[in-house]
Amino acid sequence: MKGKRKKEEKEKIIRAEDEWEPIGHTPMPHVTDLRNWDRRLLETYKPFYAPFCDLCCLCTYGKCDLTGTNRGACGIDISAQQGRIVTLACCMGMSAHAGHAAHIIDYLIEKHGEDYPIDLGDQVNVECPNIRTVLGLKPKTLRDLKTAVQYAAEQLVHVVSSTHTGQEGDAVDYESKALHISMLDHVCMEAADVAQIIGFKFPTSVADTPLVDMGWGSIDRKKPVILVVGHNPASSSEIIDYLRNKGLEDKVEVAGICCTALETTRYSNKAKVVGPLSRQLFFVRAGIADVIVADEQCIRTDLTDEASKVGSVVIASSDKACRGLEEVSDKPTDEVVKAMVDKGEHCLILDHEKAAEVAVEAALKIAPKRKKEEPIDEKKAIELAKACAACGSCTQVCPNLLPVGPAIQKLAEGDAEPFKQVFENCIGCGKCEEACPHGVPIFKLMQAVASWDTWKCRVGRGPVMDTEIRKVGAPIVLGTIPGVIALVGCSNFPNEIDEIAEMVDEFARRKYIVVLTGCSAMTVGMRKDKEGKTIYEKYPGDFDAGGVVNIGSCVSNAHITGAAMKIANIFANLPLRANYEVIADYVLNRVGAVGVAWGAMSQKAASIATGCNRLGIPVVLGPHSAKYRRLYLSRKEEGDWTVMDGRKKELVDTEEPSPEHLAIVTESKERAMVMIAKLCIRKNDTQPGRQIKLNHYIDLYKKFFGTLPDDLHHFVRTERDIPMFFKKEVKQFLQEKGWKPKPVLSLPTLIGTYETEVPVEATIR
Amino acid sequence: MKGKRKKEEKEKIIRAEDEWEPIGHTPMPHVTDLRNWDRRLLETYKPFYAPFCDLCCLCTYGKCDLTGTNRGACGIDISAQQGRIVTLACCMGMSAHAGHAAHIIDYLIEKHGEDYPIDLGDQVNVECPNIRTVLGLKPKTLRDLKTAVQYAAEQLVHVVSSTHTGQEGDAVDYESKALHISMLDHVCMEAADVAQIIGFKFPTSVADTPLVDMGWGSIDRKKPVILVVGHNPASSSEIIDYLRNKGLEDKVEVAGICCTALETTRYSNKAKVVGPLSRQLFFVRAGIADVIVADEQCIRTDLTDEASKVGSVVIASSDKACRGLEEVSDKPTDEVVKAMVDKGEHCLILDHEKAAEVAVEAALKIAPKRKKEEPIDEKKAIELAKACAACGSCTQVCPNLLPVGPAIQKLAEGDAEPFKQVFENCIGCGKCEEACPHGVPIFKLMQAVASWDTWKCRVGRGPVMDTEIRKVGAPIVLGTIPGVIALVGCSNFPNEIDEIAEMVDEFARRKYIVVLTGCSAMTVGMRKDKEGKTIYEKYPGDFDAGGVVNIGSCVSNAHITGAAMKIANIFANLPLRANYEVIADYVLNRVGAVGVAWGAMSQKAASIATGCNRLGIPVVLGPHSAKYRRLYLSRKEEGDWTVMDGRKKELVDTEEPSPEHLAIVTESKERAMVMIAKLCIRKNDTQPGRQIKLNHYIDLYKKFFGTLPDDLHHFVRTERDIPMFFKKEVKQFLQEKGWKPKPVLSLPTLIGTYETEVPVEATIR
Amino acid sequence: MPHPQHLVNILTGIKGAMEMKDATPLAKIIKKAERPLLVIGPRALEVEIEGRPFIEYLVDIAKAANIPICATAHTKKKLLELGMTPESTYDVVEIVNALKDAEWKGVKGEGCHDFVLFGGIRTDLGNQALSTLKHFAPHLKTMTLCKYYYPNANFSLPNYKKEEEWKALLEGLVAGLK
Amino acid sequence: MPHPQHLVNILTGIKGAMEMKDATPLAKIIKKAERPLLVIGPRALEVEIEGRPFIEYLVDIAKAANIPICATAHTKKKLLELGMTPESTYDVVEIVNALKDAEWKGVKGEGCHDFVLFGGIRTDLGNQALSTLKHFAPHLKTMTLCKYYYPNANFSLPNYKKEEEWKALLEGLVAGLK
Ligand code: SF4
Ligand code: SF4
Ligand code: SF4
Ligand code: SF4
Ligand code: SF4
Ligand code: SF4
Ligand code: SF4
Ligand code: SF4
Repeated sequence: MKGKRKKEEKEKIIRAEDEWEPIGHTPMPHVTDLRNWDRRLLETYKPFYAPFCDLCCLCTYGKCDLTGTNRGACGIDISAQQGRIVTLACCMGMSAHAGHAAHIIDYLIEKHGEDYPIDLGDQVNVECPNIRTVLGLKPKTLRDLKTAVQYAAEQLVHVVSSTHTGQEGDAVDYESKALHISMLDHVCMEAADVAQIIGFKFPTSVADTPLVDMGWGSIDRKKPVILVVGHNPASSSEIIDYLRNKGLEDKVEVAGICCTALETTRYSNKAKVVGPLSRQLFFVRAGIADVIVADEQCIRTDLTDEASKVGSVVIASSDKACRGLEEVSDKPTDEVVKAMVDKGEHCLILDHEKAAEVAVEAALKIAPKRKKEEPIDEKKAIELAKACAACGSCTQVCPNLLPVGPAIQKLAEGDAEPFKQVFENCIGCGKCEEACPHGVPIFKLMQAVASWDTWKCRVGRGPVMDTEIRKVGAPIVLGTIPGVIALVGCSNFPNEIDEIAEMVDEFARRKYIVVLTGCSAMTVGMRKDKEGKTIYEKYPGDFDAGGVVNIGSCVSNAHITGAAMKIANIFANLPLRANYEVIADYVLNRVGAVGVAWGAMSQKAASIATGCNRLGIPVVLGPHSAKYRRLYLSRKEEGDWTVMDGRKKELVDTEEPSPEHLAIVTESKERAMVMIAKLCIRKNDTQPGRQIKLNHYIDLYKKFFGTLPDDLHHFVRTERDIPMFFKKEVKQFLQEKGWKPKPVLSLPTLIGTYETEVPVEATIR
Repeated sequence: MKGKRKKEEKEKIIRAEDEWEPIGHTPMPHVTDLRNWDRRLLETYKPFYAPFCDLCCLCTYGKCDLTGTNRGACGIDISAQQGRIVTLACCMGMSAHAGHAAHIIDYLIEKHGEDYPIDLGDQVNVECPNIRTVLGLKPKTLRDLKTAVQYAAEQLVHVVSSTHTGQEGDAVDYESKALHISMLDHVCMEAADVAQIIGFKFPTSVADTPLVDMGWGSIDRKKPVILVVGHNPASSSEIIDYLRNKGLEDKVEVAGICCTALETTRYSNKAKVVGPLSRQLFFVRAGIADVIVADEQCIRTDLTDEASKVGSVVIASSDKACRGLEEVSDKPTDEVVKAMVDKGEHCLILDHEKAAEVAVEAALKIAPKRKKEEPIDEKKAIELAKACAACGSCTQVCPNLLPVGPAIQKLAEGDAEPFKQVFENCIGCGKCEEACPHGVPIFKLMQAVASWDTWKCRVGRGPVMDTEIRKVGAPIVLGTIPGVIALVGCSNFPNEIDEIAEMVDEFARRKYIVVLTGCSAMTVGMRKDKEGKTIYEKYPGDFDAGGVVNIGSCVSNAHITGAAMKIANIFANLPLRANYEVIADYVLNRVGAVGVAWGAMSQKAASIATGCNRLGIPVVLGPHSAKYRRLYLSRKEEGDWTVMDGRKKELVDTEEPSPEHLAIVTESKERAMVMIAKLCIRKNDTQPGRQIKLNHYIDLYKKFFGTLPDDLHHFVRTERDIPMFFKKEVKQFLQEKGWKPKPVLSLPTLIGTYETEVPVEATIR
Repeated sequence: MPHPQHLVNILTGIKGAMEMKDATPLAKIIKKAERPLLVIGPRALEVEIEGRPFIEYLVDIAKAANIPICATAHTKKKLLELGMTPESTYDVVEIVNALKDAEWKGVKGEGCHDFVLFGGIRTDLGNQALSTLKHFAPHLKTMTLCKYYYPNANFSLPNYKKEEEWKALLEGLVAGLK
Repeated sequence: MPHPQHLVNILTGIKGAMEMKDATPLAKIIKKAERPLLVIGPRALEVEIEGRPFIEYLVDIAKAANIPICATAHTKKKLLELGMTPESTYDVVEIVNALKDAEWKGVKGEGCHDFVLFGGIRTDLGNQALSTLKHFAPHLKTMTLCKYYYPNANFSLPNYKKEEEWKALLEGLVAGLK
C-alpha cells in the first residue's frame, strides 16, 4: 500500500522542497521497501542457523519441538524460528538505542528548545549520513532528530508485530525485517549521538582528543566517589555541572563504567574510566563507590543487592531500569539524602538535575562514614583460596569456559599466575562465586591478582570529519589503504584485553585505519607495551592509515556506517538522500570496511552488526557469538558471483567471492585476523590496491597458518594483482590450481541483478 | 524528566484547548507515569510465576540456569526473568494490534483523507473511551486515531528497550511495563476498530445484527471459493467491492477464518464464517478453497506448503507475513493470474485493490480446473485408520493432550465416537499427523467425523451504545445485573465449543450480560440445542441482562474495556480525559465485569488480558494458560483489603477480598464458572445487588462442588447480604466460621492508599 | 533425565524430577514428611485404572497415611460422595500460591506443608504449578502420582505404558503407608 | 540425557547425543562410515593429555583410519609441523556450512561426508556448530572426541573427570581403527 497520501506525508516530513540533493527511491522506507535488496544480499550470503534451543516456548501451544523437519503447532519450522528470534533480538537492540535517543532528545529539547541547531563544527558538513540516506531528511535541529526517531519507532511496531505467532513464516523474510530494524538502529544511534554532541557541546573537530585516566587504580578512594554506570549521559553531565557550580570538581571523584564513562569523559576530562562492563561487578564489590548512579543499558540487574553488601547506595535514573525502587523525584533533596545516608536506601529519581544533586550531596555525606576496605594482598588470597575443595562447580558454570577451579587450586599452592589469567579473561558475571558450595570468595581473590595500574583511554571523537573522508576516500576505495577495521561492541569475552589489543596493533601497524567504540575502545587501552605505552599513546587518533580512533560510545557506531556512507557521498559524489540501495551497493562492492565484534554479547550488538550487514559491511564475530544463532555465509565455490558492470551495463561473472561473508564467527584471534584481511577485499580494488590487500592477507596467513592461503586463487584476478614480494610462490600456486585470469571491473554493482526500481545509472556519478 | 516542553507538546497533541472535559493527571502517560497505580494493584494481586523454562537464552552470556536462587550472568533472577518474558509477550501482542491499526488507518486515509470524521451514529457519543482516558484526546478524525497509535508506538520503544539485557531487573517493574503496554494495546485496538467501522461503514447502532452462516458445510464448493484468513479487512473488503462491481457476488463464495471472517461479515452478509483458528489447517487441507488471501495474524506459517498440496493458491497481502513469496504488486494482473493458474504460484501483493482483483480473477479460472475431493466417509475412515500401529507418538505430541492414538484405534474398530471427541477438542495444529511414523492421514480421517452442518453467527456489533450504558450502568454498578462476562480471545483449547457454549448459556440464563469477541464469538455459535438453535438464536443481542453480544473481532476487545470506562463516564459522570487512575479505580471497585480467556494461546491474548487487568477487570484463563508463566493472585486471608472510604476520606479495612484475583487459571469449566461468579463481586455492591451475586455464587458452587462455598464468609458483609433462598444454611455456616459483620462502603477507592497526585475527591462526581 | 509423557511440556532446565518406580522407597519418603498434603485434581475423576477411578486410589493413600486433602477444581463433590471431606478447596494455582509461602499455616492451621503429593492435574498445568514450587518453595518437596513423568516435581512416577504397573505402584504405596 | 560439562550450553531439546564410553563400538561406527571427516579445532593445540598434545592423538586417529582432516582456525600450522597436511582449511562454521549441503563434493571431491568427527572446538561453539548439523544435515552423523559431553552431537564422549580415562578411550580408538 504505497499510496499517494503516504507519499505526500513523507515528502512533508523530509521537506522535499529542500533541494540539497535529489530524492532517491526509498524515502522513509517501510518494512518491505528494501526487501528485494535484502533478498539479493541473502542469496549470496545465505542465513546460516545454529539453533541455540530446539524448542519454541513463545506461546501456550508449545513448547514445540522444532528439531529437523518438525514444525511447531503454529506451523513454523526451525529456520523461520531462528529468523524470528534474531528479529526479536534486533528489535530489542534497536529499541535500546531508540529509547535512549528519544529520551536524550526530549531532555535536550527541554534544555535548549526544539529549534536548537545541529552544528558539528566546520569539519563536518554531512552531519547525519544515516538519517540522510535512510529517511531522505537533512536534519537541521533537535526536532528533526526527533522526527527520525519517531519514524523508527513506527517501523518497530511492524517488525515486532511480525514476530507474533502466526505472522511471518519465512526465514529470509524474518532476516529482511531484522536487517530493516537494524538499519534503523543506526539511524537512532546517530540521532542520539548527534543530539548529545550538540546538546552537551562535545568536541567534534579535533582528532587528538585528550587522554584520560583509566582503571580502578586511577581512582582516589579517599575522596567521595560517584560511579556512573550505563549509557546515558543526562545524569552524569548534570553531576559534572553540579560539581562545577559548587566548586567541588576536585573534591569528588566521578568514575564511569560502560558507555556512560565514555560520554562523561567527553564532557569532563577529570572524569575517569573504570573500564568495560566486564569489570562492573568486580568494581562494585570492591566497594570503592559511595554512590552509584545507574542510567540505562548494561547495568547488572543485581546492582542494588551488590551495592547494599558493601554499603554503597544506588540512584536509578531511568524509566528503563527502575529496579523496584521507590520513586522520590518529587521529594525534598534533604529527605532523600538522609534516607540514603542513614538507612542506605536506594531510590529512583527520574529528574536528572535532582538525581545529580542527590548523588553529590549523598556522596559527600556517605564517604566519611564508610571505611572502604583495602583490596586484599596475595598472601591473604592464598590463604582464602585454601577453602577450595576442587569440586569443579565454578568451572562448570563459567560462561567464558574459564578454568576457575584449577586456577584457585594453583593459587592455594602459591602460584597466582593461572588465576591472574582467569581474571584477565573474566567477564565478571559472578556465576562462579554463586556456584561455589564452599563459599570461596572468588571476587575478593581477584582483587589480589588484578592490576591496580592506571591506563589511558583517548576521549571519544564522534563523527569522522569530512576533511578526513576527502583525504582517505580515494585510497580506501581504490585499495591503497587496505581497509577500515572497526572494533565495535562489548569485548566482554575471551581474553578481551590481549586479543583486542593485539588485533588493533597488528592492523594499525599495517596501516589499516582502526576505529573503536564502546567497551572495546576502553579495553584496548588496558594493555601497555614494553615501554609502558598504551595503544592510544602509540598510534595517532586520526582517521587515516595507521590511526587508532576512539569514535565514542555504543551510539557512536552510527558514525562508522556513517563514514562509509560519507565515502560514497564525499568521495564518489553519490547522493545520499533516500538512496539506501545505491549507497549500500557502493559500500558492499567498493569500501573495504570490516566490523569486528569480538566480544559481542547482547541484543544491541546483534542489531548494530546486522545494520552494518545491510549496508554491505561484513562483520567478524568471536567464537561464543555462535549463540546469536545466525550468520550470513557465502559458499565461495558454489556461489554465484555475477555482478553488473556499471559502465558497460552487462552481467559479468567475476568468479570472485568478495567480500566472502557478511557475518562470520571465527574461532581464534589468529583466524580472525586472517579473515579480516580477506574481508577487506572488494571487487572494485585497483590492481595496486589489490596487491596491497593480498600482501597482508598472504603475510598474515603465512604467519599463522604456515602456507599460502588455499583460496588465494579466488582473489587473484590478473597477474598484476599478485604482490611483488610473493610473486614466485604465488604464481606456482596459481598454476597448480589451474588458475585463469578473471575480469577486472571498475564499476561492479548488484543493481541490475535483481528486481529494483533503481536504474544502473544511479550507481555512477 | 517530566518537563515543561514535554507538557506543552502533549497539550498541543491532545488539543488542551478543547474543553470537553477537564484534563486529568496523566495525559499521554509515559512508561512510569502510572507505575504507582500498578505497584498498588500488584501489592494486592502479586505476580505469581510458573516458569515455563528454567533457562534464559536471550543473550550470548547464556544459556543461564536461573533455577531457584540462581542468577543469570547479567544478574537477573527467575522472577524478573518471568516478568521480562511476559513484558516481551505483551509487546508482541500489542504491536500486532498497533501494526494493524497503523496499517488500516493509513489505508483508509488514502481512501478518505485524514480529515475523515469519526461518526459512530447517534447512539454513540463517547466514541473512543480508551483514547479519551489514556491520551486525553477526543478524536475527531482518522488523523487523530493515527496520533493515538503513534504515541503508542513511541511507548513501545521504551518498553521493548527495557527487556534488553542489563535493563530492568525487578519483576514488579517489568509487570508495570507489561501493564502499560497492554493498556496501550486497548488504545490501538480501539483506533483500529473505530477506523474500520467508519472507513468501511460497518453498522454500529443496531443490537440485532444479522445472523450469517457458519461452518464449512455452509460453503458451496461448486462455486469458486475465496478464503480470507487473518485479521485485517482491507483485502477482503476490496474483494467484496470487486465482486459487487462485477456483479459476481452470487457467483463466488467468500469465506473467512479468524477475525477477517468477522470483519468481512460486517461488510457483507453474504460472506461466510468457516470458523476459528483451530479449523484453519483442517479447512485448508480439505481443499475447498481455490484462492486463499492471507493478511496478518493467526495465519498458519505452513499455509503455502499446505495449500500447494491441495492445489489452492495463496496471495499474501501483508508486510507482516510475506512468507518468502515474490512480490508482484506492480506486475500486470493477467501475468500474475496466469502464473497462479498455470503454475500454482503463490505470491505477495501489498496493494489491496490489486490483491482483490487477482484473487477473484484467479479463483474464477482455477475453480473449473480443480476437481475438489469430497470428504471421505466413515467407512473409508475406518479403513484408513487400520494403518495405525498404536505407537502412541501422536498422543505424545498433542498440545491439547488429546488421546489421538487410542481414538484412532477405536475408529479402526468401527467406533467413531472417541475420534469425534478428539476432533471437537482439537486445535488443529497438525502435530499428530506429522509425528505419525505410519503415515495415518489423521486430518483426512477428521473429515469423516466432522459435522458438515451449518451454524449461525451473529455479525459483530462494535462499541456498546451510550443508550445501553445509560440503561445498564446503575444495575451493573449496584449489582442488580450480577455481572458482565466477556469471553475473549482464541478459544482454541480444551473442548472449546462445548465449554464456551455451556458457560455462555449458564450466565446468559442467569441474566448476566455476556459479550464475546474473536474466535470465541464464532465458537459459541457452533453448537445447537435440542431445538436446533444456536446460542445466538436463543438469546438477544442487546447489551443488557441476558443478552449475548458478539462485539466483533479481536480488536473489538477495546470496546469491552471501553464499555467499562463508559459506565464510569456516562453513569457515574466521571471525566475520562487523561484520568486513567480514577477510571481504573472505579472499574476495579465498582464494575462487576470479568474477562474469560478460555482458550487464549497467543501473545495478543496476553496483552489484551493484561490491559483489562490494569483497568481493574479480572480475567479467568483456561488450564493451559499457566504457560503464560504469570498470574496476578491475591491471598484472601493474608491480604490487606483496606481501601479508602471516598466519602469519609478514611481508611477502612473491608476484610473483603473482592475482586479476589486479577488473573487466574482455572482447571475446569465448572471451577471457572464458580470463579467467574465470585469475581463479579465488588466492594461497592448494594445489599440487594450483593444478594443476587451471592445467590449465583452459592448456587453454582453447590451445583458443581456440592456444598456452600467455603470462603462465603469473606463475602458477606452484613446479614442483609445473604440471599433469601439460602438464608438458613448460610447463617449457620457463618456462625460456624465465627463470622462478624463487616463495613459496607458506598464509595470504596484505592486512591489515597498509595502515593499519587490524584486527590480522593477526584473519585466522586 | 527421562522425557515427560507429553513432549509439549518438555525439558525446562537442569533440575528434573527423580523418577520413582518402586513403592517402598516412596512410602518411606512420604512417611518421613511432617506435614504432607495431597492435592487432588479433576483428571482423577475421569481417569480409571482397570475400571476403578483414580480418585479412589488417591483417597486410599490419603486414608492410609492420614494425609489432608486439598481438592482443586470440582473434585470436592466426588470426594464428599466418597465420604471424604477435603480439608480445603482451591484452584490448583491458589494452593500453590499458598504453599510458596513458608509462613503459611497450612490447610490444618498447623504450619506450611513440607511434602506435597499431586494427583489428577493435567500434565501441562501440573508441570507449571510444580515449576512454581521448584523455584519458589525450597522449603518443601513435591511428588506426583499420575501415570506421567512430571519433570518439575522432586519425585515423579515414570511414564507408564502399562496400567497394571501404575496400579501396582499405587496399591503398593497404600500398603506401604499403612 | 546426561548433562554437558558446561552448564551454560545446556539442554536444548529432546534429541541429545548418545554418550559413548567404550572405544570398541565407537571404532566400529567410524569404520562403517563411507566418507568420514575429522575436523580439528584450535583447543587441540592447547590441551594436553598427560603431557602429550591432544592434536597428536587426533592425528593418530586420522592416520589409523585414513580419515581426511579439516583444520579450523590456526591448527593447520601445527598439523604441518606434525607432518600431516590437512585436506582443507576452513573456519568451523564454514566447514559446517558446506557439510549441511548433501550435494557438496567433500574435502576430497568425492561427495559429501557421512560421518564427521570433531576435536578441539570450544564447547559452546562446538555445540552450536553441531546444532546446525543436527537440524540441517540429516544425511550425516556427528561425533565428538573432546573430553566433554556435547548434547548436539549424535555420539559424544562423556564428561571425563579423569584424564587417564579419556586417554584410554582415545588410545583404544586408535588401536581399534587400525
Ligand atoms: S527457547 Fe530458551 S527459554 Fe525457550 S525453552 Fe528454549 S532455552 Fe528455554
Ligand atoms: S509460536 Fe508456534 S512454535 Fe512457538 S510455541 Fe507457539 S505454536 Fe509452538
Ligand atoms: S565471574 Fe569470571 S570466572 Fe567467574 S564465572 Fe563469570 S566469567 Fe567465569
Ligand atoms: S566451586 Fe568453590 S570449591 Fe568448587 S572448585 Fe570452585 S572455588 Fe573450589
Ligand atoms: S560496548 Fe557493550 S557492554 Fe560495553 S557499554 Fe556498550 S553495549 Fe555495554
Ligand atoms: S540475558 Fe542474562 S540471564 Fe539471559 S542469557 Fe543473558 S546473561 Fe543469561
Ligand atoms: S491436530 Fe488436534 S489432535 Fe492433532 S495434535 Fe493438534 S490438537 Fe492434537
Ligand atoms: S502416531 Fe500414527 S501409528 Fe502411532 S498411534 Fe498415532 S495414528 Fe497410530
